[in-house]
Amino acid sequence: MTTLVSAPSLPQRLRGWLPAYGVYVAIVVLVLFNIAFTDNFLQWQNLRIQLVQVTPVVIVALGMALVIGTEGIDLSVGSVMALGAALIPLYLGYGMVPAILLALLGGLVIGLVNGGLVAFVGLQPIVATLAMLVAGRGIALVLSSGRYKDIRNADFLAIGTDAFLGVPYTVWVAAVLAVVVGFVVRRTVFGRRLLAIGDNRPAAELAGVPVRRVLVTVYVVAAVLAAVAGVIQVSRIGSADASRIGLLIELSAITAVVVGGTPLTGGKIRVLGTVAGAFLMQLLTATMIANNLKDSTAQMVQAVIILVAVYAARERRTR
Amino acid sequence: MTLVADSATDRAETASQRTERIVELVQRQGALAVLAIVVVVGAVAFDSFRTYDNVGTVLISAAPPALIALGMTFVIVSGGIDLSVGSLYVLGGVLAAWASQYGVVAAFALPLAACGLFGLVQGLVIAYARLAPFIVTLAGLLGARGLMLALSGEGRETYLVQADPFKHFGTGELLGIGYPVYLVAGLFALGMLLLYRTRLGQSVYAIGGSEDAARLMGVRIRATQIRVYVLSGVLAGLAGAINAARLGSGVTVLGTGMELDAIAAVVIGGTLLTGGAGTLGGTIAGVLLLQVIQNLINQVGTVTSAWQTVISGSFIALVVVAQTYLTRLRRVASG
Amino acid sequence: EDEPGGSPTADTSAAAQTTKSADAGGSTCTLQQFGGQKVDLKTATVGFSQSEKEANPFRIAETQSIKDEAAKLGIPASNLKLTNADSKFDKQITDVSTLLDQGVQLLIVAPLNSDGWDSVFQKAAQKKVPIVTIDRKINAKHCTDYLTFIGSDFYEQGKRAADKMAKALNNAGTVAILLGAPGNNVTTLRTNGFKDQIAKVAPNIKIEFEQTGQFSREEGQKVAEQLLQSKPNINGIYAENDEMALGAITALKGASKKAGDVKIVTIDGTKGAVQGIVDGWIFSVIESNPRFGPLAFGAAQKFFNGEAIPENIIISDREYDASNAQSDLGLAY
Amino acid sequence: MSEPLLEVVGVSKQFPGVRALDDVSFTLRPGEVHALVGENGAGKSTLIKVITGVYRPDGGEVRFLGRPAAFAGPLDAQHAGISTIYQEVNLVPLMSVARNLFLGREPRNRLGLVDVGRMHREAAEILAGYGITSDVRRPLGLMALGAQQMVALARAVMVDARVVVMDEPTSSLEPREVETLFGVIRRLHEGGVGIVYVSHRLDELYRICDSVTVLRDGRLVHSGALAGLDRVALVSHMLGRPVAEVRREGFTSFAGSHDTATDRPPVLRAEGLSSRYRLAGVSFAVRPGEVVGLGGLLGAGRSETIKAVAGALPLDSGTVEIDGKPLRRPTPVHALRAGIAVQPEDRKAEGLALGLSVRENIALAVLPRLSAAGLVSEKKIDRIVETFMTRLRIKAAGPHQRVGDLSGGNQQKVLLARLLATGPKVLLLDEPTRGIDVGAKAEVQALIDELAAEGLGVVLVSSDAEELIEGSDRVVVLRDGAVVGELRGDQVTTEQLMNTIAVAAS
Ligand SMILES: Nc1ncnc2c1ncn2[C@@H]1O[C@H](COP(=O)(O)OP(=O)(O)OP(=O)(O)O)[C@@H](O)[C@H]1O
Ligand SMILES: Nc1ncnc2c1ncn2[C@@H]1O[C@H](COP(=O)(O)OP(=O)(O)OP(=O)(O)O)[C@@H](O)[C@H]1O
Ligand SMILES: [Mg+2]
Ligand SMILES: [Mg+2]
Repeated sequence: MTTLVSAPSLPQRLRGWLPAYGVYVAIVVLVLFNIAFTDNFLQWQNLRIQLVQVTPVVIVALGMALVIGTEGIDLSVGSVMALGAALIPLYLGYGMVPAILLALLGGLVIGLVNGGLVAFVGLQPIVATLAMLVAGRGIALVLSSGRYKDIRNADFLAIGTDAFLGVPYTVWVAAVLAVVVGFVVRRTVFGRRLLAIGDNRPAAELAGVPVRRVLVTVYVVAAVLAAVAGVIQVSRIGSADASRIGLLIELSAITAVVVGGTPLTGGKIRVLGTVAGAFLMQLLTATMIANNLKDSTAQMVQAVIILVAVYAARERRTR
Repeated sequence: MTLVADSATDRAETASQRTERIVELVQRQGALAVLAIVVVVGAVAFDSFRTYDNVGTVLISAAPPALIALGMTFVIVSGGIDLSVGSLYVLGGVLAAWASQYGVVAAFALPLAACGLFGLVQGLVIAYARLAPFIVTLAGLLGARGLMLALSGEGRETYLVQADPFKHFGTGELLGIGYPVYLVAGLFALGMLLLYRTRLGQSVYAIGGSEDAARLMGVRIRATQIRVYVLSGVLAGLAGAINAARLGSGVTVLGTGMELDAIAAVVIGGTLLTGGAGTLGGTIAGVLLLQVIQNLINQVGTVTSAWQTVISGSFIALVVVAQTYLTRLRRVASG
Repeated sequence: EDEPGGSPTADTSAAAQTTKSADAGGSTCTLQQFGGQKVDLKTATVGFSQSEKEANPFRIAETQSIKDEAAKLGIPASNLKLTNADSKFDKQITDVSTLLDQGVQLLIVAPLNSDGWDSVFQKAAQKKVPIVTIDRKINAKHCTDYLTFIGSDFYEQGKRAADKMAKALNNAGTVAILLGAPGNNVTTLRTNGFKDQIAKVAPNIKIEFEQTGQFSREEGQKVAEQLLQSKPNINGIYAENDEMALGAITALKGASKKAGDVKIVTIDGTKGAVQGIVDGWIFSVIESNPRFGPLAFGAAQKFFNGEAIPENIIISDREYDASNAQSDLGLAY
Repeated sequence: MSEPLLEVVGVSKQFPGVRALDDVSFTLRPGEVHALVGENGAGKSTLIKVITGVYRPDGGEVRFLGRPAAFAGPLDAQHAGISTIYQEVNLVPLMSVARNLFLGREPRNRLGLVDVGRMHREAAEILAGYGITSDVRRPLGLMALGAQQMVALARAVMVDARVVVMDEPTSSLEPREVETLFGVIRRLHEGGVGIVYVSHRLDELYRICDSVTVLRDGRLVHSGALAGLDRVALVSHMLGRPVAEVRREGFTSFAGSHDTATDRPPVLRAEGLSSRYRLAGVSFAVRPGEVVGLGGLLGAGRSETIKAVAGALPLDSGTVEIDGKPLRRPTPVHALRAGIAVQPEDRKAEGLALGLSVRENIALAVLPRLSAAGLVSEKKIDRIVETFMTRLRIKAAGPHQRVGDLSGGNQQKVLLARLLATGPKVLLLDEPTRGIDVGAKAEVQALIDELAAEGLGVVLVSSDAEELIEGSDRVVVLRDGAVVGELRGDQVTTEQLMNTIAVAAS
């Protein structure tokens, strides 16, 4: 081990630093902008709103980050949210806990199908989950016989409205899940294996990694997390609308993951970056709504910000 | 120096080669085979399915998605993906309808130029900034839709097609088949020449198959990537234009989810999403397959909207699983 | 007018649509003018093209009403062909084309968009199939392209909502609009009607905020939350459908507002919204009645009997407020 | 002397944490075959990439035909007249052989369209000259690595190049193919083409090269004619150790025969391994402490046999037993658990997770052992990684360096470290010394001996006949996926091996 090692220069260090922290810089910039131009921005209540609104995206994005870490992608998360949502009113009669458990079970089943198609049948993840994106929402609609149901169970609605230590329950859930996922990625055998599969699946296979089991688990976790997000969403809105819940959330989640510095090519996951990525996009939307920007402008601005953020977060290879 | 294969190997080779050829044929034409089955079943089950009119309807409805899938095939074979096509499709339609007041040439030229330019920008970003196509074109999806909304007063303004020849192109028929179908067929033929018989086509396969190898073999990666996204943009714009001609106006509430349909069609057609392999024949079959399934659901006429989605999704999964199974057979057969 | 203790189904006769103006100054159309064949509805095949998934109360009631009326007329279920465009306009055009290919003799369409029907009309004209468009008007030539439009006047709905808002705020205050999906004709008309009327009757009401809630409860809630945070001085919210209003109510609750603090006016007349009036959260609901079955088939029957059918059949929409919400709750859908 | 074709003047190239080239100069004249040698990671491949414009040098200059040349990329270099065969086969596996051969210069008809018929015809003709007779319309990826390398060679030579650069062209070639290659080199040499030749096989250098440049740790340590330089001196330059020391240690490190008691029960027994089109009932056994070589030509099914034993190839029939116990299910997971460690042929595609660190790669297969209740113990990992990095002398900036940034030889060592970390009973090694420098090669060979001596059963596949013969106690000869002979004891010689293959073939 006698390689010549020279200290990296400043621009080099900056380059190494930007991918890791670019998204936080962007958040700071946006916050400063808002402090200057948005009414009533610096308020505890505002932070609370942003946190509550970003919660479902964060939870879905956590699962998405795991899937992307295996060089996969999960387009079906929105439909899984809808499915979880559709199951709640069906079983709320048996009590809150059974209903939530069944919603998660619904997610688990879809996750098993996704994972099975990817790991055992060998479908490309984007196709397998595309089929589930279409079929999953259909199933959710069939289950809810096509119409949404208003929820009256006070215990259940409390999940979406009440708080602990001033922080809403739902935000606690997201925070705990983020910590758990971060821990899993960093400290567990499962996390290491997942990354190895994302980097080089055949190699992982020959190294004795139970590739199929890990992949199925990853898709199941992603789907169950999506179902959690669905449950939270229902408790927040107070109704389970299978045709609307989670619509296009897969794109928000993927954006959050990528903006947060996780490459789509797998083998690497930034959990905190993902949370920050989701928060950045949420703050962006909030800024544009609060300043009453037109929809057209808002979408174009969003497009540019995504590009800039991802550009900053990309990994540079020397040439 | 003469330790070369003997006749025994030769025989083994030919046997395996024959199997391989057959399997490869089925695999390459897998979507076509499924299409044939579905069409036959449909024709037996529904009188109204096998009418000439219905064939015309299926074909004309398939025309715009087919154009988008044509561009998408190039993109996917090159190892990329283009999520912006749905938005470019709407944008193209709005621009075509607006420009039709200046004549039929403008009605085609403006959307093609604008959407091509949009594709160019995406291609440049992908090629030079080396960002993942998925994310670049996802931003493109938002950007193009925002642009379309801005141009149409937040979608409130629907421009009506002014030029009669343009409108006539969209709605006119020859032998009961709409004009756009002939245009699309011609473009597919050109696309095949471009993909199979030109150096650009070879480069597309090469960079999709292995970008590193292609670079070392002297393929101009960036130029190829840029062209592919321009092509995809132009075709999406054209699809929008012919649709505007058919609808007689620049409808602004179109195109959501269109990119996913196009990807599904291309993949059903046997193109590898990882790039490097795929055929346009398969793409046509994929597009038609999706249309025919919708058509059959309508022939039944009593399927609820919820079940319609379940059926469509399961069908995609089924066909792709079948594709994968066939591919695997092929791999086993050829070692 | 209402039957107390009416049947629980939404389609009580009291809830049915009533015609407000059978002819808003337009032309009329007869079978002779149109050039079609007389058809006996009992044995005819009828096509109905629905634009969106039957997942919200409006669409559910609409499709159900068509089915119920067809059954009532004795049309066999297999002769009523239903399609659903799943909010994709391209698909709706294809759906309608397919229905025409299948040889339907009457076509009822709930269009997703007002423009873009040229190719369909061309085909329908060739086959001489009369088209009844419901709930959304199509921009086209009456009696050549389509037979009649049956539906609400969305612009008028916006105006009526503005009147209610003016009343709720005593002609002064700041108002936010939760817009429907962008690019949708309904959004445009309900917005224009509201703004024009506010400018006329209550110039002291300022419209400070307009953002789309995509006609959905979830989005409506999200936008309302942001709104209440950045503009806490808002006195009134005009929601362009009930779903967004219900979302806004949840947002208001979350922002610790009390019922009535912010006046909400909305359009549609779903059960949830009318219940919202009863609970004090909503000031008024302008109805948009989805039960098109009887009027649509009625118009068709008259048409085939040789009677003249007006270009527009505008229905008279109810409105709900504190005075009638409790009693008329059964009429909501 | 004639004008130099190519001059490299004081070139430096820095990678994050590594100075890959430090003020390196070198000159190539027409008709010269110039060897470029050095240990793994010495900077050979980097220098080639600088010459062909893949990398931009941080300092110094490349001159071509007397003028400064800064190529924008390989295409640019190719147009100028520098053709390259890169170290790792760099062709597109999914495209057909013919299309790979002609990519970028396809024959075109009058309409400007690719003339497919002519392309296939010409491709078949050209490749026949390289001993390749398979269908040129088949995807390249279906061919064996050696055949692919020949296609790359044909491709590089097809253009009228002034300079041909070959980075380890023989690492995946059979003896027969090596001869073909040398024939091509001789032809080029006579035509006045300059050739840069990188290889770790020293005997090859002495057969075909005129001059040599030696790199060590990115610096130029020797440059001159090869004729006057004996092997020991060359190796001492490469390793930076005194000649005497090198001479004393020698550079073939196999100890010869091992102490294998024939009465001990086999640790590995493979019975009737069959898989359609690939294997037709391969059986063999390996005793503890024994190195069994698998011999045969390219495509004989050696890699397949290895994969089958490791559970990575679906079998139609056949069983694998470890210590007399059959594998319950033939999957890599179960094979590994039973004590089978496999080193695949293609380390880039199947061996390493190139994006992950040295540390992650070494620990990957043994994670369950380095963890409790699913949580990994960083301390245990550090310990095992350090042990093996030292034992195999892995040269890296540190355990956290990306494996993809290591030189080929060091990558191979990381892979071996991973195998050894699992504490296997049986080692399956497919081309373990491919692309490894003399020093490392000796180390790996010594390691194999050492492991066998510790009682491991080893299965060795090598295209290097010398290595196979010297390293193995017994050689099982395969052909067309079946065993056609076995060499034991005195029979284990190169001649016998060739004979067995030839007899089976006739
Ligand atoms: N892209 C890169 N990024 C960082 N370091 C690199 C990169 N490419 C090469 N290196 C480093 O530069 C050094 C020289 O590598 P190079 O590949 O030129 O060695 P080599 O002489 O070709 O070795 P081998 O015989 O094993 O192929 C090595 O230490 C390697 O780790
Ligand atoms: N010269 C050749 N030309 C074309 N195809 C070949 C050639 N040599 C081998 N093949 C094909 O490659 C396939 C697999 O070869 P592979 O390299 O796996 O064999 P192997 O015995 O493991 O050789 P090695 O151990 O050298 O890798 C064979 O089935 C054969 O069809
Ligand atoms: Mg090298
Ligand atoms: Mg091999």
